[in-house]
Amino acid sequence: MKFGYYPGCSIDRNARSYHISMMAIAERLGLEFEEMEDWNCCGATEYFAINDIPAYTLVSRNLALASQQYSGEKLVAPCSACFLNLKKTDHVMGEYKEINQKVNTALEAGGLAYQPGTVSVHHLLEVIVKDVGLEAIEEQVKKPLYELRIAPYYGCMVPRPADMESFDDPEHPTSMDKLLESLGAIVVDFPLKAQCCGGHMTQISEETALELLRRLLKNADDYGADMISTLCPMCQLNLDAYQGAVNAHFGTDYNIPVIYFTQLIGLAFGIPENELGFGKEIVSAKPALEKISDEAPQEKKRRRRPGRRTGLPMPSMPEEG
Amino acid sequence: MSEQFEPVIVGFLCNWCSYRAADLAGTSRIKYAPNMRAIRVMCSGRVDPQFVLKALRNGADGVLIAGCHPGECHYVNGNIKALRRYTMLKKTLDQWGIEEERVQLLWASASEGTKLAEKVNSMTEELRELGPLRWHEKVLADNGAAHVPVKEA
Amino acid sequence: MERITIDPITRLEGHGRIEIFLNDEGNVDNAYLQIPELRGFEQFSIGRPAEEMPRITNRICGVCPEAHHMAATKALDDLFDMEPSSAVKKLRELFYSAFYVTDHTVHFYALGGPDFVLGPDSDPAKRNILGVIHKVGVEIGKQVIECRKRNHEIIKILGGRGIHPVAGLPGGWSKAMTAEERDQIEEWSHQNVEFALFSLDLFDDVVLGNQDYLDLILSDAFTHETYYMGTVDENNQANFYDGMIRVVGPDGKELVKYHPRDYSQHVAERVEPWSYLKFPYLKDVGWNGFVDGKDSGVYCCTPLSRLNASDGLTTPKAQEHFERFYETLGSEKINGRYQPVHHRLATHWARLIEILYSAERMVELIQDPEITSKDVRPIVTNTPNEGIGSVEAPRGTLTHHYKTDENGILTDVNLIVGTTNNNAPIAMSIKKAAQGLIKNGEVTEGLLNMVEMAFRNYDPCMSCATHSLPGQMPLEVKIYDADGEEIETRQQYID
Amino acid sequence: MTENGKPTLAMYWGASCGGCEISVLNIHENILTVDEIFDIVFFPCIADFKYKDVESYPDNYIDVCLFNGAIRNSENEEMAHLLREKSKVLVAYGSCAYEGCIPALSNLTTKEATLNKVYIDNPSIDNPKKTFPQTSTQMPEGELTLPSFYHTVKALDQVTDVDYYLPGCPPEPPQIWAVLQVIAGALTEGKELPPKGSVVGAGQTAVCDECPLEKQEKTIARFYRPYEINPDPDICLLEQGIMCMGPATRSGCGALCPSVGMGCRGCYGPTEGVEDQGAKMLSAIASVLDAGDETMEEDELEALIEEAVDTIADPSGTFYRFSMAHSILQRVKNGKGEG
Amino acid sequence: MEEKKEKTMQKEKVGVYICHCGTNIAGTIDVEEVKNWAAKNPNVEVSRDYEFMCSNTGQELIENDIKEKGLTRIVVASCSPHMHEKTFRNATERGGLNPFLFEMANIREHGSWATNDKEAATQKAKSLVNGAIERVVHHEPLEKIPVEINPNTLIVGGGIAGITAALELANAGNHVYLVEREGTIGGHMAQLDKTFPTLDCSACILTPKMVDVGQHDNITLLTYSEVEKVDGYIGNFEITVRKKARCVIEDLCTACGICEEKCPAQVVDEGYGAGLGYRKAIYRAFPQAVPGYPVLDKENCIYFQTGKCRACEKFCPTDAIDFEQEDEMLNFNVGNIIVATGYDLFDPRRIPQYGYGRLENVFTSLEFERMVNASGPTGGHIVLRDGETKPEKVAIVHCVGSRDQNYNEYCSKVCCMYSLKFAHLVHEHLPETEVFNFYIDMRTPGKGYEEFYHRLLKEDTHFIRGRVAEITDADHQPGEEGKLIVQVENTLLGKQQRIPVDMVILSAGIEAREDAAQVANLFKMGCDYDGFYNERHPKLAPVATMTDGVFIAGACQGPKDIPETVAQGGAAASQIASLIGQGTMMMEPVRASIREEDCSGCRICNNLCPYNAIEYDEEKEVSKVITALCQGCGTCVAACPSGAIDGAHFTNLQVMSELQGLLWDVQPAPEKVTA
Repeated sequence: MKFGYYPGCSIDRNARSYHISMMAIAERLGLEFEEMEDWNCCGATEYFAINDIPAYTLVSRNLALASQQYSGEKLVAPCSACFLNLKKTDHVMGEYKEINQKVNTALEAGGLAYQPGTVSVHHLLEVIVKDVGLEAIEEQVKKPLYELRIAPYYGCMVPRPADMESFDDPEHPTSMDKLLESLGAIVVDFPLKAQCCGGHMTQISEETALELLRRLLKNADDYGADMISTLCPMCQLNLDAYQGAVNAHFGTDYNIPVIYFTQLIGLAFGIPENELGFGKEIVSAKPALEKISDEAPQEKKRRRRPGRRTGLPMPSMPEEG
Repeated sequence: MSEQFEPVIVGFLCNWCSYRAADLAGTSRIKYAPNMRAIRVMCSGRVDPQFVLKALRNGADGVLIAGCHPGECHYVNGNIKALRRYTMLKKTLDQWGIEEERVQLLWASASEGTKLAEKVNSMTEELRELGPLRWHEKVLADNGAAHVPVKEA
Repeated sequence: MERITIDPITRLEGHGRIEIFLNDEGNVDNAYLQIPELRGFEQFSIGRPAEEMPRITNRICGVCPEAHHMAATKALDDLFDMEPSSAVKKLRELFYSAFYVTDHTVHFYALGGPDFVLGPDSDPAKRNILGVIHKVGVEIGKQVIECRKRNHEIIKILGGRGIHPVAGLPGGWSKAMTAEERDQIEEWSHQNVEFALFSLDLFDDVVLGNQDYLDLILSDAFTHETYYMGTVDENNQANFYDGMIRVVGPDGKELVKYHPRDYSQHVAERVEPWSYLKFPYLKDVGWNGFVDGKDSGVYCCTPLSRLNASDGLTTPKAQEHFERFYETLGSEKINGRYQPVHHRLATHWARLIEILYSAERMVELIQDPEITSKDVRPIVTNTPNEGIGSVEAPRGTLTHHYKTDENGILTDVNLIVGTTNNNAPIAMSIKKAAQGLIKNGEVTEGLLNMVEMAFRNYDPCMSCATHSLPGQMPLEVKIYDADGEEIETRQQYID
Repeated sequence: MTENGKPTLAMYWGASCGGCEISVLNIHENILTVDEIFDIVFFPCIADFKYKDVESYPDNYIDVCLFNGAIRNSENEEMAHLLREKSKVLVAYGSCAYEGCIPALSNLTTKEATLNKVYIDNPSIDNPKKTFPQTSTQMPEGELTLPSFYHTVKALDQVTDVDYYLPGCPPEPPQIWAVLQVIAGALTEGKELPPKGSVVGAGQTAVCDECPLEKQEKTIARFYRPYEINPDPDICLLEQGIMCMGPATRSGCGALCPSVGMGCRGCYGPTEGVEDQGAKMLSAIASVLDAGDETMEEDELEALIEEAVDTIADPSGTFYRFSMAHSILQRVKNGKGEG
Repeated sequence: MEEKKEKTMQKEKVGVYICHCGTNIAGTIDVEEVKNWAAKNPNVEVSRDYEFMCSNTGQELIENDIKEKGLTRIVVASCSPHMHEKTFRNATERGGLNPFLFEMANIREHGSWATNDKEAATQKAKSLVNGAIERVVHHEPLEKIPVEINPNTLIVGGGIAGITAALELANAGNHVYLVEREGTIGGHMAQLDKTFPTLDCSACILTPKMVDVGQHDNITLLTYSEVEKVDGYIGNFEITVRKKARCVIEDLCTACGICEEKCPAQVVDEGYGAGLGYRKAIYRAFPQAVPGYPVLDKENCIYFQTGKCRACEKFCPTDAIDFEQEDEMLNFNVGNIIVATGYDLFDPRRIPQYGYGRLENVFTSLEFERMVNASGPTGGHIVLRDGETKPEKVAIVHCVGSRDQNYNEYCSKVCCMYSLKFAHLVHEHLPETEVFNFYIDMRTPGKGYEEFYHRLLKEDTHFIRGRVAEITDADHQPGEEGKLIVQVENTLLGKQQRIPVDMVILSAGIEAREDAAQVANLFKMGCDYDGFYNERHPKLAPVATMTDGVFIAGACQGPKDIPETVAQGGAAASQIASLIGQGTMMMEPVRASIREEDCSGCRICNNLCPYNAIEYDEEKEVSKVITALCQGCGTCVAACPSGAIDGAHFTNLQVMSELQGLLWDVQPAPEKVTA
């Protein structure tokens, strides 16, 4: 499968391991990523708050280029912010004539133009879960991640907002859960899975950012997660790099590695850790990885129906019946 | 009124859904193009293709056939027959060079006043684009068949 | 300059008008045959399903619908690449022969005949089939009617309808013949043979027996030396249903023999602004205007030309008359072939010989055990593309040429019909006849009728010829110099 | 009437094929009776009367004029008017005069297209100067004129007033004979004529009424081209998926075509009270198409119906094979008739 | 077209009446102008305008003109025929004309209300009026068609609506077939504990009625049964019912309940028990079930799954168990039908952030009803999922799945009230426990409802105005540990709040039954966008449907509380009772008929009729319409290739004339042939 590829600024800086692991598993999954030429920054999370027209223009330039460079291939962005900005812009351009007009006038100056709907934007996770499919993943699994307890963290951007065709439930996404299960890992219920990591709040109001991070770490810890799996350079950076700061600020001692889901896939595929960018994380994944056992755990005990005669039955969940 | 061309649309509305939809549009004071003139039929399945042709022949610029949604027909499946006839008629009219925008089919339930109003608006727009059909003037009148006087004996 | 108009020319199928220009001496300067009508089949057939052509193109002509039906059906055989079974071929030829008998009969008795039976200058009000009947007697008249009746009945039995038959299908025929029908048709076929012989006798008495007519036939006014076209079998004997197209020159030498598929390499059509009917000519010779002779591509395609183009007929009685025909008209035999007869009025005689041939052919076919085969409607699976079909229509070689898309929807249609072939020679005959007959401004109805006789012998079918119609005409102003050379043309559309 | 007191008969052709004339000859021996009853005063196909003769007749001189052929050019229309003036009873004889017939298929295309096809874009043409026939041409000896051609083929009653319609392409001889007898009866014995404007020499119901084939309830999954299947000769062709215009076509022919395994093509025109034969047949066929039902999703439904409809090649040319000139819209808007 | 010629010969005297409808029409349309213009039409004898045509004086105008001016046709241009066609037909009739010699032009809904452009509106009005005039000229007098009414009635659904209707009709001496899908009648109401606002016990008021039904001589009760097929038409429907095998021989069963006792298969009771309690594989939904005999549920029966057990059979004292029992088909005829199939509860699993199914102590309203019910699984004790712990704090979340664009836009109407009831019941059972009600708006329309709300306010319930964003067990503040946290924006305080509680009750909304569409097809009814059945008229015919003889009652028509449901059940019953009383009913004469002399017997129409109203006469070789079966849709009329079928009141001539009338300003002058 061939895809257009919009790497985004962070990918070969703080998110090297994301990039490396992504490319490593790409071969195994027969994915081909053709990097876009002459792409520019997506404006990240702030620019839209500051001045939207230039922001949309910034993003539209990428879309315009994409529409020239690719013939029908989907455009993939691994970074949540990039993904959301590209998708949102395409959506907004379609919805609001006047924005579309202004933006295109601006693009014209650069001899470009963008017709909303011509580029279809997708997040890497979506591509792997939808286009590749869990069956294909399972086939490749050589070293299942048995007994490794993982908290799947989606962040606030990937499945949102609801009014744009989203590939997962905006409030309670489950695609990464299923993916990790197919890798043999134990997926912990992680209620905050779709909540904010603070984004650039670390730069604006560290207080706020740290609190948000604390909640995420605490919740993961409460559920006994050995690690958090993420799909966004920003989230990874915040949770990983600021974990120390959180501990210092709140007197806690969280020690939860934050790993890209692509790295975990690679791991399960039996790709050596060093080829997956392990070791670049600040909170080391080593101790967690040591928990991986070769034995499949015995059937997860189902908390649905308490055996105790006095107890009341839990309602069955949709996937069960 | 403005100088722009005002197409005349004949609407065949089924008694149970579409005609009520038009009633609802009115009752809810939805303003829409006054270009459609409605004829009430009991069911879209009553619409004889002859009606459509007759409308076009008699000066209409377009015809809108509207019925209940499939599965919601008051007469079970009259609208399915309407759809079959419409599909066949469309194929024929295409051979006759009559643009597909001129004869359209719409499913509008009694609660879809807005949908009906929007359709009339959009159709009116499309017909403005296409310009008048006015069969008798534009197609038949100027056909070299003007009356030729009888030869002098 | 005085001018004489004959409008409409009568006792032909369709519309025609003759314009004769006299010079100051009252002699004919020029004469034109104008065809004021066309209908446009080539264009409006496009978009129709090819298999409908046998049932559309037969409406080109209600006098010879069977010919168009058959040419179209054969074009479908070719289009769908479906070689008909021998049973189908025989069934079709039987049907076709019955048609020949009745068609020629109509012409001889209703269209051409009256001129001879009643005389060229008899009362025009009587000069028609009914007049003929009164002259020769109701009994004979009834025979003529009987002949038409039984053969139209055969056409109806085999083709579905007496006029505009419907049975033709690619590689097949929609209906097989029952045993009872066979017996009935066999009886009728024998009656046809009798009737043909009777008609030839009648021709002997009324025409050959009358020195004036003989002179008229042999007169120069009704003589042209042109090329002759006809369809022949592998032994160069005439066949009307199928075969190769053979063209012989005025000297009787074979110019070319080609498969109907190659028609466009040998025949081309010219356009004159004063007639809707095109003028075909032989490409192998080229167009040199409305003139006789070896160097003029003008050819004719009639019963006469079919005999001229063939080495003989396959049935015994007809062959006898074939030889008698040439002997009587003084044609010598050069290496086994009679020299062509150029006397146009002899066409009437040739026509009667063709009736006899067709009648005998019917007897042969109806007695063939295969004729009642039930297996005549094959299922077609081939993808169509292009097809050409040709038969000898009574009025000349008839060619249908179709192209379709892969669904068999027609994308291109070309038709060269019998009479069109003869457009040029007819025009020439009329001019020559007019010049030969009208002198010093003396013009009588009888004379003018004799001018009409000049085209009538061709049995022209303008209905056929005028199958195409150009809708609104563009206006064109042509300016000629003293010699009638066109020096300038201005053209524009008018609505 | 002529001096001898015999009623006068004329037969003329507009844009036609001559089949109608032949159909009259096909009343066979009865032609003699016709000859006894009538004096023929105009009949170009078989008799030597010229236009000038007709022009010289007093008005209503012709008792019965059988006008066949469509109105295709100015000459046809002139003759229609001339013969109307000269005739007491004007009969639109045959499908062409009645409803346009095959020549009216020309209303599915345009003049330019036809012109170009016949004289330019044609495998056997030799016309380097792109000459087209002219309504007027100056020849050295004088001017030659041709009639001007119409854009739209018309039926006789679309240019002049018609007393009766005798449908069929061509009408079937028994019907013709019957009609001639009625007219003769009226002219010679003062019998009553049918009301003006009525269709004579045909039935009131559709061809199915006369059709010998066995009929069942109709649900048709798809249509076949006549060469695609070998139908059971005893069962309704329509039910076997072979297009047959019988249900929408006036009876009178005796269902000849279905009897030889060929679907009716509709030459007798619409039945009593139907204005547009094609539209009616279209509606009937679409109604019995067994494609899609109310339980289906809309797009699935539409797809199925499209598919079934597409098995009918060339709806216009099929449903309007003979009745184009008399159809409600009469002609196409532009040259898309090629389908 | 022949027809047309004769028709227009004799000139009709048409009376045209343009209604102002106050300013509703006159405000936009130049009524004067239209009136005068219409007067010019050669067929028009009188042309008037009037303030309110539907008023008595308006109608008298028509009556008098008919009498005095000898009008033969009437056209009223006013509102939609769905509004007043009957009114004016009656006026026409009183004037002495056949009511069908009247035609209505809808210049209000389709005219004045649909545009502000006065010029255009007036032009359109002219067209519509002209269309009506040209049409009415060709109208023919028609007589209504009488149909015998079979006095028996079919009622589908044994909830409180069906029960009420059944008793009403049966008590009036008519026979009723009551068909219920489940093993017992009672429906949702039987699951409820108390009923708002009076708080009387649901069972106490329902079960007596259930017993009445069970014992009534005029009621044939068919439980565990479903309607398979409905043929025929008002007055005479042919019904086919599938009586599912319950593996219990009803005549032998004494409803002693031993089988239930002995059955070893323990099953979560998803039906009556709302998934909160357990039942056996052979069971009665509840002790007061009517009829009393149990149903064997094959999916969960050990014998049917493994081929062993048969415990029930062994222990049954009357040998009433029959494992071989098969479904039974019953056929009977009825004159009318009431559909009262009720509703489904919105499934909160569709809102994952509310955690239902994930978070133990999140309950649905029905679960709570069962829990708080003395005969329920906890014996009426309010406890957490563990079956022991009493909640200290309870959250009640309103509008779950209602008033929400992601799910259902409509208001489910009953949730506010039962949520209040819940709050009260919690206070009643656990005086110490704190209750929070999260609402968007408090909707308490109804007798004694608002008062009930005030009572709750006094009971110290915390009312928090705001839609709950999420319910989570992810604590990150002191005091949140081990609690469920309700995240909500308190729109009165205008701030985000996190409220830790022990138990959450989701007040789920009311939805149309899953299979509503199929059922609608079965009875030839229409469904609205949300799947609820369409009533014939939203205001004036709330329990009738588009199909004569088919009525609806209760929540299957839209969310309702018990009083409304009961009222509808009664209403439907009384409408049917009056039909039965009349004995015959007059049907609209808008029907198709085939002209034998023009029918060629092509049989195109034979399969088209959805009501099988067309039959083929082998003898005459023509097709025929069975008038009583025909509903007048006109499909066959449009299909008949030889125009041999007439659709009364919608003939080709009438429609084509209306058409030409409508197009008066754009169509060619009538074609003259140059003679």
